[in-house]
Amino acid sequence: MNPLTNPTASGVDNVLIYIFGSSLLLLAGITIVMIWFVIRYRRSKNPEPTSDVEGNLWLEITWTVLPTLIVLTMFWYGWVNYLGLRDVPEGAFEVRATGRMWSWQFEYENGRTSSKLYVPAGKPIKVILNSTDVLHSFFMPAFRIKRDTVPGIETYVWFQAPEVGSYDIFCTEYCGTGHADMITSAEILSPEEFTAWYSEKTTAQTVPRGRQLLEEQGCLGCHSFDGSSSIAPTFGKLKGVKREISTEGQKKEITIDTDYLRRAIRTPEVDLVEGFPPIMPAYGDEISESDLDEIINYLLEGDTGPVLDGNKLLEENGCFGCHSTDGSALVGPSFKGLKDRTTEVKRDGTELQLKVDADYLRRAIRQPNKEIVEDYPAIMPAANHLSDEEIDAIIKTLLKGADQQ
Amino acid sequence: MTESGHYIVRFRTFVIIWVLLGTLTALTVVASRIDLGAGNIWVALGIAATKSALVIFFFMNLRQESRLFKIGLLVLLSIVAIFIGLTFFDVLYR
Amino acid sequence: MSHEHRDDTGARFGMWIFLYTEVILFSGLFILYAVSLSKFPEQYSIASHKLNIYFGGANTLVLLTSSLTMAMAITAIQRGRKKQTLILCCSTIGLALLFLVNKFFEWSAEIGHGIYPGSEELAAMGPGVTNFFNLYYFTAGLHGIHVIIGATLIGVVTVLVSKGRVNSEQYTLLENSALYWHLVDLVWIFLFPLYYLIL
Amino acid sequence: MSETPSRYGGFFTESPRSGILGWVTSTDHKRIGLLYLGCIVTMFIVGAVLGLALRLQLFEPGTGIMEAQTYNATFTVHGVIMIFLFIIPSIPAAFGNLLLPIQIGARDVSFPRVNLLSWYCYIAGAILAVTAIFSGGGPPDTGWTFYVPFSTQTTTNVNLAVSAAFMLGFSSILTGINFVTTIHRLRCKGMGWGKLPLFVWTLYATAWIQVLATPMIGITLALIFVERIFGAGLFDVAKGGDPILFQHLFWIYSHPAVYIMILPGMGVISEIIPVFARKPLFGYWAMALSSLAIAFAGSLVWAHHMYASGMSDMAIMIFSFLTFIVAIPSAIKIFNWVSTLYKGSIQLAPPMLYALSFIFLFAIGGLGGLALGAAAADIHLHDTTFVVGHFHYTMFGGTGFAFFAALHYWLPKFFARMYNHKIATLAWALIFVGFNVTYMAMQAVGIQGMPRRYYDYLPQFGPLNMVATIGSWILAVGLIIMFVNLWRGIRYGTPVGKNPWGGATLEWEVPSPPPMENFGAEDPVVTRGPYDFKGVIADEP
Ligand code: HEA
Ligand code: HEA
Ligand code: HEC
Ligand code: CUA
Ligand SMILES: [Cu+2]
Repeated sequence: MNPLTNPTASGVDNVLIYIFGSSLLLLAGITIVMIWFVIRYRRSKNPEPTSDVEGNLWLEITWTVLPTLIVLTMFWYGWVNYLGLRDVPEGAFEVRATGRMWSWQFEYENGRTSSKLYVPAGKPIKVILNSTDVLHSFFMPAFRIKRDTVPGIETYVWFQAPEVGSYDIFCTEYCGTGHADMITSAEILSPEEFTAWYSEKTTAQTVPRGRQLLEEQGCLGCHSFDGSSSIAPTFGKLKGVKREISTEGQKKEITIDTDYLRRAIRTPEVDLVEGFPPIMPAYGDEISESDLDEIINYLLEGDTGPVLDGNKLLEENGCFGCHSTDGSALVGPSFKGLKDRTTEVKRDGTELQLKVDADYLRRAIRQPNKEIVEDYPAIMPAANHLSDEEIDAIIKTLLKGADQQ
Repeated sequence: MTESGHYIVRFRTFVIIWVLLGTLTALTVVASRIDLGAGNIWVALGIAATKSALVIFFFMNLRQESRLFKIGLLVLLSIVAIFIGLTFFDVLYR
Repeated sequence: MSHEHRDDTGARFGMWIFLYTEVILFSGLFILYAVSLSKFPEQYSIASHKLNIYFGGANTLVLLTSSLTMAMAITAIQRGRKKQTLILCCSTIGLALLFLVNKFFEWSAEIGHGIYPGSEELAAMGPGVTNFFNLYYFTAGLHGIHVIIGATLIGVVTVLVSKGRVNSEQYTLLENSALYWHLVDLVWIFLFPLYYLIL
Repeated sequence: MSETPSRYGGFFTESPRSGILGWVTSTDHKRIGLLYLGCIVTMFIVGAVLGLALRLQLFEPGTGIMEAQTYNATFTVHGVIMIFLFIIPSIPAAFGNLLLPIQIGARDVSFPRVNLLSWYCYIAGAILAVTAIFSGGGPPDTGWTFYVPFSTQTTTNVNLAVSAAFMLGFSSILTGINFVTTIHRLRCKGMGWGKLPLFVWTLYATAWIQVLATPMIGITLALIFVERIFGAGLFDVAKGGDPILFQHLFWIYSHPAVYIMILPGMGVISEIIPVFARKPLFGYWAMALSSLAIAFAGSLVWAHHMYASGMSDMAIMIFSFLTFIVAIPSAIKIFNWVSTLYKGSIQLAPPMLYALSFIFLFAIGGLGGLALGAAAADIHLHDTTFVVGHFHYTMFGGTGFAFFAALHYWLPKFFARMYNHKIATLAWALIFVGFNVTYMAMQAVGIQGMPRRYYDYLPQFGPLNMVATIGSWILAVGLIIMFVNLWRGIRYGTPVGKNPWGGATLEWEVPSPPPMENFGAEDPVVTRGPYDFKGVIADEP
């Protein structure tokens, strides 16, 4: 490969070529001489040996000194190129990779996380490695780089991708049942694609559809959520809020409800809120009925904070490393059909039959080794790093039925 | 005299060694109460090495054994030193 | 069998080689110790102060003395003094027991203070201290096992001496168990300053 | 073996006790050697069948005959059996015991009872290992390397497995002590250091490694055991420990252990090549001293297994340098063996075939080791199937072939019967071809980046894996033919005299099978060198 574009691979390849090449020569030499001797001096032609030399000092010295020189060059070349794997060029883009049983998580400087490694082409990338449980190893054969992830100790690798593409990432330090499945990939994007990906909103926290629509439709150009109401009334949790309005010049007080909001959006000129100019455009057919429902729902309930995407959480926290969604048993029981399952668990040595419900799931995730599902090993790590909200979201998804991308 | 030419060591020799060992023990305790910085550990090890030499050469009678035994001990000590020393090339430079 | 080939030097040499293996066994723990000491010098010194130097010192003297009695036992048997040999061997075993009793009280006291592997109080003292005590318990425990083995060995030889099977003509067994016992002493000679006396 | 002892005579019949008891309480080095040999061959077959199962699983991508967990347990047990129960004791404990005393003109080893004890430790270790497979939380799944923290967390039966390895280490230590003492103390008259057969020299070097390195695995395994039971956290960073330190302790033993495996094999080759070339071994002293050099330098290079572990770069430089230094004495040996053939009178009998293929296969394995020793190259190759190929080439192609060579060379001595040479040659050819197909393919797929210890792999690694699996079948057929032929040979083969090959070392001067105590009433006196073939005539078949 062109050294300018894949520097780590070309350094290692040079060493491999040098050592394998000279080894091949040596091997061929030794084998040919050996076979030649065996044929030339076979007993049928040479019933007695024609020499009884017991040694030769000069020969011994020769074949001590020559191999020494050869291996010293091998050592030196290997070492120098190894240094190339360690010296990260200035200005490398940094990503943190965490290995855990049995999946990878990548975290970027802006807080974004992903289960595949997304990086731009043509730029040196430094991957800082860590582990939450046992040893793993980060191996990208295409770039000839490899380093163990050690719990409690930080290590790193670096590489630079020549062009857009997708490359395998393996775990090469044996780490238990799922070791061979601890595979992901590096998605090398063009710089533009990467910038776009990088600045997308962080993954697990999605903005509710209603809020998204408010932004898309430009509502927030006039309305605010922070209580300021210079142009238009502020949004917030509007359910049950009283309003002074005038309908065809007649003033009255109403309580905000769905019907009112529907009218206020579809035909704003009908009901005008006191103290504001009648400038809101009518959203007749621009908004579909279902979108309108989303918006109304959102306006009534207010900003309840970001909604968590349970599926994303499951993926990012490595749950799919051990649990499938298609009913096949991996290391742990499958998530398929979890909601109407009765599991048999062992608690403190006694066997119980439990109906799967939110409480059970919460226990199964928070303290997985208290109740062990029959026929499964007690190896599930406790998800202590997840907040209550995240657990709630996961449970909701599990009860609805998770789907794996 | 035993088969391999050993002479019998007198009780007195052993008692003298024992007194020396006791003194060295006291010495190492005293030395540890003086602050020598990193020197402390080396002083402690030095005294311990002296004590072991006394035990090995007198109590264990290495003095009277053939050269083979002594070379063996030397090999052992160098191997131990290598094991510890080479490990430090990793630990110190990490 | 017919050719009872006797080679006392060979037997002693074999014993010495066996002792080499014991030294390597402990050297594994000394590697761990040396690495941790260089990583946590302050914490090691703090932790070391929690060990009771009187117990340690006393045990050092006990072991040194037992080594003395064992060395003297060989002189005694060489001179053919069976009774003296028996007395010296028994004193060695007595001192070994004293060492163990001492150790028992020392450990009880420490465990009473909540210092034992895996305890929460230990965890609260930080990684360096935890590591010190983990290593201390493991190393001293392994040494304790060696004390027990050594004492048992000497016990067996004592019986053989009293039966006359080990005598002034044939006493390699006594010599070899003495060698083993001295090794137990040697290990302690290093354990004592390394664990009790770090400033 | 005990059924019809009268068939053979010699030490088979002269025993104070008869029957099984005469064997398991015997302190005779030849009987202990044969006990070892029986157990070791059994363990090899068990381990090899597991190896075949591994290859079957890898025949094509996807879940084949095993689930992930089964595969993990299988390669762990395969590795543990092959390393601790087969290859480490293979040549030293079996052939060392059978031959060492005879070759130096002694009647037995220095401590015959310790020798028997060592065999019992081996048996205890074997029983523990087998129990570990069938009890507790299931067979261990840590790999033979037992790396922490995984080995302290897994629920499988690691406790018993490490106890087994501990026991086997103890057995190995006792053998080592015995051999060092024996070689120093019991050489017969005239047997100076310059007259020792090379096999004895290599056993001597090996015995020192066994003594000085094995305790380190003892303490390491003991630490795992304690860690699993008390959970002290000696290798846990949060508790002041260091997981990488575990790897140091492990490899301080386990690297020298690879020289415990190969050195005696080299000794066997150094015995066989001169005999079948009827020429003195070229460079006797270079061969003897290079054995010691390998043993010593081999103790300095352990961390070359840890280039990717997060170790310091400084250490990588030092250990890479030292690794290349160990290659030099091995190279010296290769060149001397080849030179021994020069102007000889070469007979391609079965032992010689194995010996010559040893040179070829060990050279491939060793040269692959050079690629692994170079820091940059190892970063790519580490923990791929290239490493698996490398160590099968050195262990199986090296020591394994030396073991087969020794079987073909010395079994006629101890059973006084000869196997069929034609069938032996056929078996050799199948093994040689199958071996190369299997492990060349494995090395090649490793260079492409296939990680080891994978029960399932990406489709791009498919074709070479299939080739490797097919190679393993050829290998299996060859091995079965070889074992059957040897078995038939020692039972029903044509009787042979005391020196069928025309060897000049002492074992060929005593009757076949050798009597108890080896040398009648008179102690032997040696006047000539071990490879001085003048006047030595092979028995007519
Ligand atoms: C019998 C066993 C045996 C032997 C003899 C060797 C011999 C050598 N080994 Fe190997 N090795 C193993 C068994 C063995 N090895 C095992 C079991 C593992 C893996 C363990 C695990 O992870 O599970 C391993 C792994 C291993 C690694 C770690 C790989 C990794 O995990 O990343 C390395 C790295 O340096 C290495 C190097 C070497 C070298 C340099 C030699 C040298 O001694 C080789 C010397 C021989 C030669 C050089 C060839 C002969 C000479 C010539 C043909 C003449 C010409 C030569 C020159 C001019 C130099 N070995
Ligand atoms: C001396 C040591 C030795 C030997 C001889 C072998 C022999 C074989 N090994 Fe093994 N192997 C190891 C030592 C050895 N191995 C070690 C240490 C590991 C590492 C484990 C780890 O990662 O922890 C390993 C790992 C290992 C792996 C890698 C697992 C992985 O990382 O995913 C594989 C995969 O193919 C493999 C395959 C084989 C095969 C096919 C054989 C074949 O050569 C076997 C050939 C034999 C047969 C096919 C059977 C023949 C049948 C008979 C002899 C029966 C005869 C019966 C009668 C006469 C009644 N071995
Ligand atoms: C290391 C593998 C592993 C990981 C990672 C893992 N699990 Fe598990 N899980 C298991 C195993 C094994 C079981 C069954 C044993 C038990 O009950 O602990 C299990 C059981 C469960 C159960 C109970 C299922 C039932 O059928 O009763 C739930 C729910 C669950 N896991 C959720 C999760 C979630 C959510 C995550 C991610 C945050 C996760 N798991 C991550 C291995 C894992
Ligand atoms: Cu993670 Cu292997
Ligand atoms: Cu190695």
